[in-house]
Amino acid sequence: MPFELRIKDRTAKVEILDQQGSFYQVKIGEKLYQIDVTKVESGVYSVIYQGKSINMEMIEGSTSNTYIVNTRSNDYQVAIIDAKTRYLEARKGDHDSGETIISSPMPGKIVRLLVKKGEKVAKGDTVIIVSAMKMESEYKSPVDGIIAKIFVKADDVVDAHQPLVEIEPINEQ
Amino acid sequence: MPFELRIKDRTAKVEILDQQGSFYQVKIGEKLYQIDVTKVESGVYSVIYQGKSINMEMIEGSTSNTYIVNTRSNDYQVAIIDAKTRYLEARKGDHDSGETIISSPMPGKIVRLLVKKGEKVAKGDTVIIVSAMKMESEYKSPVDGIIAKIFVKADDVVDAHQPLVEIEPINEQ
Amino acid sequence: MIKKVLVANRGEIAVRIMRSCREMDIASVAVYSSADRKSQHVRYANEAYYIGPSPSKESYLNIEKLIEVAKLSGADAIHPGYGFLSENAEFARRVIEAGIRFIGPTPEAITAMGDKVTARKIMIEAGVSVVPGTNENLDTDEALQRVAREIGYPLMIKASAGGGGKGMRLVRSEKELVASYNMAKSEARTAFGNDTVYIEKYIESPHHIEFQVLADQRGNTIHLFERECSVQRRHQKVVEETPSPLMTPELRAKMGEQAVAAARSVDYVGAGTVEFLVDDDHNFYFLEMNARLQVEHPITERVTGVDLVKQQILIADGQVLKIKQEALNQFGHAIECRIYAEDPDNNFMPSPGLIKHITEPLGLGVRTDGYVYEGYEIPIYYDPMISKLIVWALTREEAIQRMKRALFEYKITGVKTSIPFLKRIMDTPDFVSGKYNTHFIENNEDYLMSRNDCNQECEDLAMFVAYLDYLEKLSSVNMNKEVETNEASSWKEYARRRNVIRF
Amino acid sequence: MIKKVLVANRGEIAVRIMRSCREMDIASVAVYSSADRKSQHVRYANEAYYIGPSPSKESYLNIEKLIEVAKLSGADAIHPGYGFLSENAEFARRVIEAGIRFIGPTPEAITAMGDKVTARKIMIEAGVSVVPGTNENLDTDEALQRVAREIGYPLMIKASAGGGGKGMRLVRSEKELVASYNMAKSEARTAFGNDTVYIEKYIESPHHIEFQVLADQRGNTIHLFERECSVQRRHQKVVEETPSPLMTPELRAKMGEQAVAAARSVDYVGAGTVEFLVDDDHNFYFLEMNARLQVEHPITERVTGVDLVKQQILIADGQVLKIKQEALNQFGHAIECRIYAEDPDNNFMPSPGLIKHITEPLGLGVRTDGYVYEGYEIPIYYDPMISKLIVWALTREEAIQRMKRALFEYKITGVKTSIPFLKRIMDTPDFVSGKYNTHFIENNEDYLMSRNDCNQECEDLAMFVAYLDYLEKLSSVNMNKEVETNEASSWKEYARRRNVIRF
Repeated sequence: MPFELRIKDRTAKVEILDQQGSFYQVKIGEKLYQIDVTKVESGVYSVIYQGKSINMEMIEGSTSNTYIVNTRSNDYQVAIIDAKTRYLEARKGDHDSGETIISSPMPGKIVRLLVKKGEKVAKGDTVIIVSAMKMESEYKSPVDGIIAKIFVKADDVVDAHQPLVEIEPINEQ
Repeated sequence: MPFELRIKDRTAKVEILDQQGSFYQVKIGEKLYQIDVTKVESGVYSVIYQGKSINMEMIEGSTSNTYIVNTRSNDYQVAIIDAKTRYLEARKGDHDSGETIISSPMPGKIVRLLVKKGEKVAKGDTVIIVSAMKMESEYKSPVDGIIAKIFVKADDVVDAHQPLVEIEPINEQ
Repeated sequence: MIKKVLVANRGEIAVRIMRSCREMDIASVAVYSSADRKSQHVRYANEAYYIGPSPSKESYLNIEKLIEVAKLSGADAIHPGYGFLSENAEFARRVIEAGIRFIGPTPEAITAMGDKVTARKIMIEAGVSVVPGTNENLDTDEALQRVAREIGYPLMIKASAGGGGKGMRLVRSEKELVASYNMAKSEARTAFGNDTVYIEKYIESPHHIEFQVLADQRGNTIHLFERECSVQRRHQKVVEETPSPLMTPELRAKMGEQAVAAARSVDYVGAGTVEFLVDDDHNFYFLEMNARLQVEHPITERVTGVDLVKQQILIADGQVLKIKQEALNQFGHAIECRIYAEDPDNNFMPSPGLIKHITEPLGLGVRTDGYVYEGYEIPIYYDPMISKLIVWALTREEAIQRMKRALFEYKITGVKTSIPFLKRIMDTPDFVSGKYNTHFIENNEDYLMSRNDCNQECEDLAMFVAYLDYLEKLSSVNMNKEVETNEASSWKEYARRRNVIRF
Repeated sequence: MIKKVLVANRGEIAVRIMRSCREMDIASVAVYSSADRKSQHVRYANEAYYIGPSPSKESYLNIEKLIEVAKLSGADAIHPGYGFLSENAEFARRVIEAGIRFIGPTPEAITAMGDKVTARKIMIEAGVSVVPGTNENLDTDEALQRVAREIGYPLMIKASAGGGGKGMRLVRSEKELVASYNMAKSEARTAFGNDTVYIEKYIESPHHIEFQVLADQRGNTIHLFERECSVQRRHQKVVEETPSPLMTPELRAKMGEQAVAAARSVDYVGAGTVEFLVDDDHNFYFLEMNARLQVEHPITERVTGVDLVKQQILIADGQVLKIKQEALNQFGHAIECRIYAEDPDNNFMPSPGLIKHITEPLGLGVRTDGYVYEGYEIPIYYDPMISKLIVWALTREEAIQRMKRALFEYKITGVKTSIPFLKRIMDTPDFVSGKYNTHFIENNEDYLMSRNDCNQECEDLAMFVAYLDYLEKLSSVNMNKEVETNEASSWKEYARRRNVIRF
């Protein structure tokens, strides 16, 4: 059951050729590997490859087919590209000229909204200020546009990745 | 939805009278309690009762309705007596004069079987020797009887609570 | 003897104080806000009481409520920790009026040290060196030039009522002086409605070095040597160490003496810290005194062996300091790294959230003071510090190696942390050689930038393990429900086949 | 310099050695048996190789395989840890023949110290005090009585070929002597086919005190003071501390001198331990020398600041010992508790199994050397030690308080552990006062028995929390399937109602 995976810009097909206990013979892209992999804790794997001992932690991303893979020294974004993903990505392409949404990368509390619905904003204008852990962060508009929707109000507590403000870009052809 | 619970020899009815968030008003036996209980980790609860802060860990027993409750300083066996348990306990009563099973309280490896099927043993005779962690433990017959079944052989690796030998007691009326 | 201590704080410092209480057979009382019901300090304490909603001003800063809980629980002393109400003279006063011991200095000492201009005056009177400068308004260009020449260039012109960099002017030579002076005055007038400015010597590449002091109620005052705190980002300390690589026995003796003099000048009681700016020529200047326990106190504890929290409690209890200055020694070298929930690769954006997994470093010479645990959600309302990692070794070189080993072992997932950034600091040549000052981070941006060391092979392994985890997810019941394509059945087929291969 | 070390061991000691390797920028190679694929030492190492099935003799004792892996991985040194092959002269010889450095003493020294009678002879020659006694076969009752009188009562008659208590007789006075002697001889003849017996003074209530030594390849030999190891259960050490409460500066100087002499007498190289029996009158007698790192080495590391594993590696690398005897000091007090997977309330039955939950003690003065983690299953094939908990404080009194605090914080569930037993030791008056010997545990059975301190209120709380957890289980999907009575639907109804109440 081969599958395509993506890390950074690179996509590679992954296929298990053989398995004996924790020993796998795998083809990744065009390369053959013999890897010893075993799950040691919830989401944590011990990998032995060419004698080297590596610990990897799989943290589920925002969707069920993406991971942040953590090693002792680094972390990488990995996506599994299944039929569903391909479909969604194709669909997304159709809509690409649509709205821009500002969302919070972290949980926090809305300090101030600097715009109103229907207001015009220039690229780089501060739209909203969110506070978390005694620090205030300003979120700026990435485009010239018009405020289409505001999802929150001052003093709201928001989760990570929650949409805050939607901006309809102005096309200046 | 009241329930009966047992700790040591004591059985008490537990009933939630009211709940506001983590605050419970409960009747346990004849006593009324106001308790603040919240789950902090998997199976771990933080309890605040009359200002006192107590940590309790719930470890599932051998059956789904029994617990070993761990506090910082002690542990207690607690059983929830539901209809099923009552039924099983009633049924067990019928069979009580039946066989005696020697089982291993811990995982280990069978070192030696000192008995054969059909053999007569006296109370206190060593029946089987199990080793775990560089230490050998002798398991003795709790009754005078005849070896009815042997479930393991030398060098077998056994789990905790796995039956090893069944002894049919001899009734000497 | 004090029998029950209410800790008017949260997070790692609350747990750290309770640890010492426990070792003294003193009961500890936790207080908590709505966001903190599941916090470690609530779980660690003997008793715990709710004090209000999550925002600090409605809970941890609520003096009324804290004193009410102290009375209710029968606590005979209150430890304020650091931050929150720890340097609030009003709080100290109210606690004492309620007949409860305040584990800290007198309200008067807090007040004196809290106001920078007052503190500076007291220090001058006590013979403690302050940054050379003047408070007088200089009327003529001649007077200005004369004073500036006395102080020496470069110098700073500061607005007396100023703050936050406003009304400040750096002057490098006499020819800029008059123009800068007039601009600063005009800026001060506009900003604060008060054009009083004063001149201070500008310390070019200062070291931030502080001295720990302890003083009992009888006036016995000692110092426990220095802490080097020059690794700072936006005036926030990141790494501290002791001894300071800059220090000499002579300088230590001089600074220690002045630190003790500074504490004595305000009749200081308890544990406090005297902060100095030090230049490369070993000139040092009083900066401020922190009238409380510092975040970085553990490195002092490690090289002296003294439990500072225990000393605070004994002093508050009225006991005489048993430690003599001459008996104190710095044994070996200690370094502290502060672990924050923040993303060093994204402008140090705070990163609150759920701790999915945590592995603390252990073994020889490693101490961790933290408060989070697996499954704990770091709230958005308070400081992003997760823990402090303190290592000790016989030499500075070994201590750095040990810190690298400890950072390697430290694994926290679920939130972003400063651990990768701290690892890079330990590898930076200026840090390794001990030749650094408060400009360390800006001077070493190249070394401190994130480097991706994953080659294609390492990427391939990451993809494969993600693939395996995904397969496992797919074969679980819930996942099958989600994948509503005809792939689902072939997945089940595959899962079956995989089991066959496996055995 | 050594660049890569193969650690021929497992568990906590393997991880501990790798920690020091990492601090020296030396790569570490783990070896593992079938049972140990998921073990912490495999995950911690830079490299890991499979060496055979779970039983030790097919893996960790397989000399051939270990040397093969060392060559394959390019390791230039092997550290044997303790136990397994650490005191196997044949292994040391084979490693050296393969051109790999053995991190330990020479095969000759291992052989000499491995045989008790040889070791005793060497010690007598080196002027080290041994238990007074004789090796000669005594032919007449007169000779026997004369020698016995010289040695003094009580005394032990021991079979020369003996072991395990067989052929041993305790003699308290002259009137029992001849009869006991003859019985011992006859027992020895029956048991070993050799009736040679010898007489040794019986040390009535001995202390077990050992000295840590370090020796480089040039013959520089030092000691790092003593460890008091008298808290033993069936000759297994349970708690160790340093300094020993029994010790005086004079006794320490004398014993240290003899420990160094003992090491020198066999040209000892590396880290070793000389064990003594000491009586209440400060007479001491050589017991044996352990030609390896001891389990309890961390308490010495803590009071001296010396990383013993690093010293072992530097010595094996041929470097000259930089530490001078006169520069060494014991700073403060350290105590170690050994945490075993065993049930103290059930005759210390081993308790292997799955670690469900673990919380390690942290904070000031606490070190944990362990290897298990949440979700790890302790295998049945090896030693039941989970970890070592080491605390340090300025004084013995404070160290005991700190150990109690650390044991309070230490939570391991899934397996039974010795933690409750260790807590009771820390509360036992004989331990607290420091007046104990190797009979401590048998003399204090009353204090060391489990006590149930749960009153009805505490039982009620336990029942209520169990009830809540059970409710949650019931409302989960799986549980509903299991409960196939008509209760299930009312449970669903209840769960719905509960949600309504909640918000």
